[in-house]
Amino acid sequence: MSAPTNPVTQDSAGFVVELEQFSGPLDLLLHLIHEDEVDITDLPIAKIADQFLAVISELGLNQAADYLEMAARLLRIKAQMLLPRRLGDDEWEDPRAELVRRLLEYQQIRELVEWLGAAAARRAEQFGRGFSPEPPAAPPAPLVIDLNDLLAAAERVIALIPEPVLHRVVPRPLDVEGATARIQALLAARDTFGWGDVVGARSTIVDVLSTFIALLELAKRGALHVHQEGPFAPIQIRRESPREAR
Amino acid sequence: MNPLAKLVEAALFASARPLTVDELLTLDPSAGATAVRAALAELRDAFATGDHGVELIEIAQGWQFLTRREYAEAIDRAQFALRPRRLSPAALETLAIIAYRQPVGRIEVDEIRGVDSGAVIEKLSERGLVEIVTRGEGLGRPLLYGTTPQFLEILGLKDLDELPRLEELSVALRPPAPAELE
Amino acid sequence: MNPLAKLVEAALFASARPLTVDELLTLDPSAGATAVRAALAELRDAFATGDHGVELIEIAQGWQFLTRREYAEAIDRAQFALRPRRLSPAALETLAIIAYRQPVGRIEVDEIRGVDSGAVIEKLSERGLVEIVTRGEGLGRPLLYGTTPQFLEILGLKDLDELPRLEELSVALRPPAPAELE
Repeated sequence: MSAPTNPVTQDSAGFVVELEQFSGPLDLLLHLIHEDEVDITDLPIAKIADQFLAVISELGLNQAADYLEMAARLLRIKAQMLLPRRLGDDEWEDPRAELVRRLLEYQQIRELVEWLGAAAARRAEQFGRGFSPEPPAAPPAPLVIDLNDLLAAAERVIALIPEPVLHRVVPRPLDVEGATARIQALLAARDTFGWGDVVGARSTIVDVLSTFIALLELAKRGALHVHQEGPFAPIQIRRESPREAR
Repeated sequence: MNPLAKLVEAALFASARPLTVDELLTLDPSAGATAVRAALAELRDAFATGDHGVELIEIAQGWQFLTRREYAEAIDRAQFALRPRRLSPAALETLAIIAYRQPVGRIEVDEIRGVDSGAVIEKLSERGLVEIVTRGEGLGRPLLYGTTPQFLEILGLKDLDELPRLEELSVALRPPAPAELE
Repeated sequence: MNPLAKLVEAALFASARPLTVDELLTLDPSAGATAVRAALAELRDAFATGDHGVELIEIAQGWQFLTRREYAEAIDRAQFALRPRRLSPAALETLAIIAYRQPVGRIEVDEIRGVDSGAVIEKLSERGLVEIVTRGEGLGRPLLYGTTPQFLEILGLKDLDELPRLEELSVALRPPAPAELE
């Protein structure tokens, strides 16, 4: 079955419902087992594995890691069951044993869930006192700090930090020499050029700083003339001619 | 009604949650636990005659006045009070595991449920139904969770002993039993 | 008590605010205003005998059960005894930062929280939870804060090593490597 092309189709609405229908791969497996009325302890693994794969692909659950992992496990067990074994082999361990144990355990949990759900529903038939008087103001009670609260606060705080590192100063030396060489090459080729010609389109802050310092240094030495029409206007660099002899 | 019973009645009416005998003892420093228990019994009987709309019940290791069941629908319909939000199956599963295995770590819950339960545990913790109770031994000393009095409260249980025993369930499997299937 | 009075008792108990006769009428569509008023009168009388810790009071906006005045003081006192004082979220956050990064300066705390933490640190210091432990290197040699023994005592921890490690927190965190704590 192909995935729905449009996410807002009936298919996807159904998908959400189905997703909520099972609380996990074990729940889905139990559902299949009960539907087929097969014995958990003697699980017809080949049949169940095929059904499991069919259902998760149908529901689009084959995108969910937990379901995929279970699918892989089922296929592995299925393969192991096909391996020949000698009759009366005491060493043979049923490859289904671990899965069966988990299923039984999970089935027990489901039974408890029903019990808990019923208890909660029954309790919900009774209402407690709705009105709570204003808590009395004043005298300080002993201070209580709950470890959970402190941890929650730590989590909130850490969530605020994009990187937990505060100020990590990374030594990234400016490459003034390289920039100077670049400018000198340009000076040799052209009489004038712009700022953009020196730093290029994708310049880092380090490139910009290096180039700027190199420009200032060269201007000071009288190798070039830096000119800007106005604030924020493009910087024009002109070769200083005639060259000064030093 | 004896004076202590009236004071206890007032205190229980003033509280939105169950109060334990220990908490009620702070009302009157001169009263002992026996007197408080007698007052609670007197109150319970006074409201138990079926001649009241509320009753005094023992819940979450304490005592609380609650409206009688038969009035739930009318109060709900008139919207004078809200019913608690129902818990999702995933939340109930996680609660069941934590209730029976406590103190229990997240990894164990994940393993039993077959899915990541971190978000569910966090929700349950926010709702005050589970809390970190201690830390486990071993690698990383994991945080271990247990249920709170509020868990008992939303289920209407006196204490954890009122949960069904595992051997009473139709699927008989005692907690960690990896050896049993062999 | 007549059945309507019991229903009204339950509704008034469960409601967070006083209810008017009109509102109470929605409880039972078959009952009229006269019947509701009679039920209220019956209830008021039943609780007015002085044999109860609560009474039914008519106030501007309707009817409400309130605890009798003479018990107010005892209940307030008990609430003091029960109600633990808690730290505000801001204080907890600041405390968490100081606990995990100590010794740490105010500027660092400000930067992590994104707000000025001076007042909060001062409060925590007044409460004896944090204290100046040393001075930092560098510009102005800033005061560095750490937690006090009282902080451990309130949390019930033997020492700071018992604080849960950050990687155990449920949210996926990128805990600072030890070298970055400086």
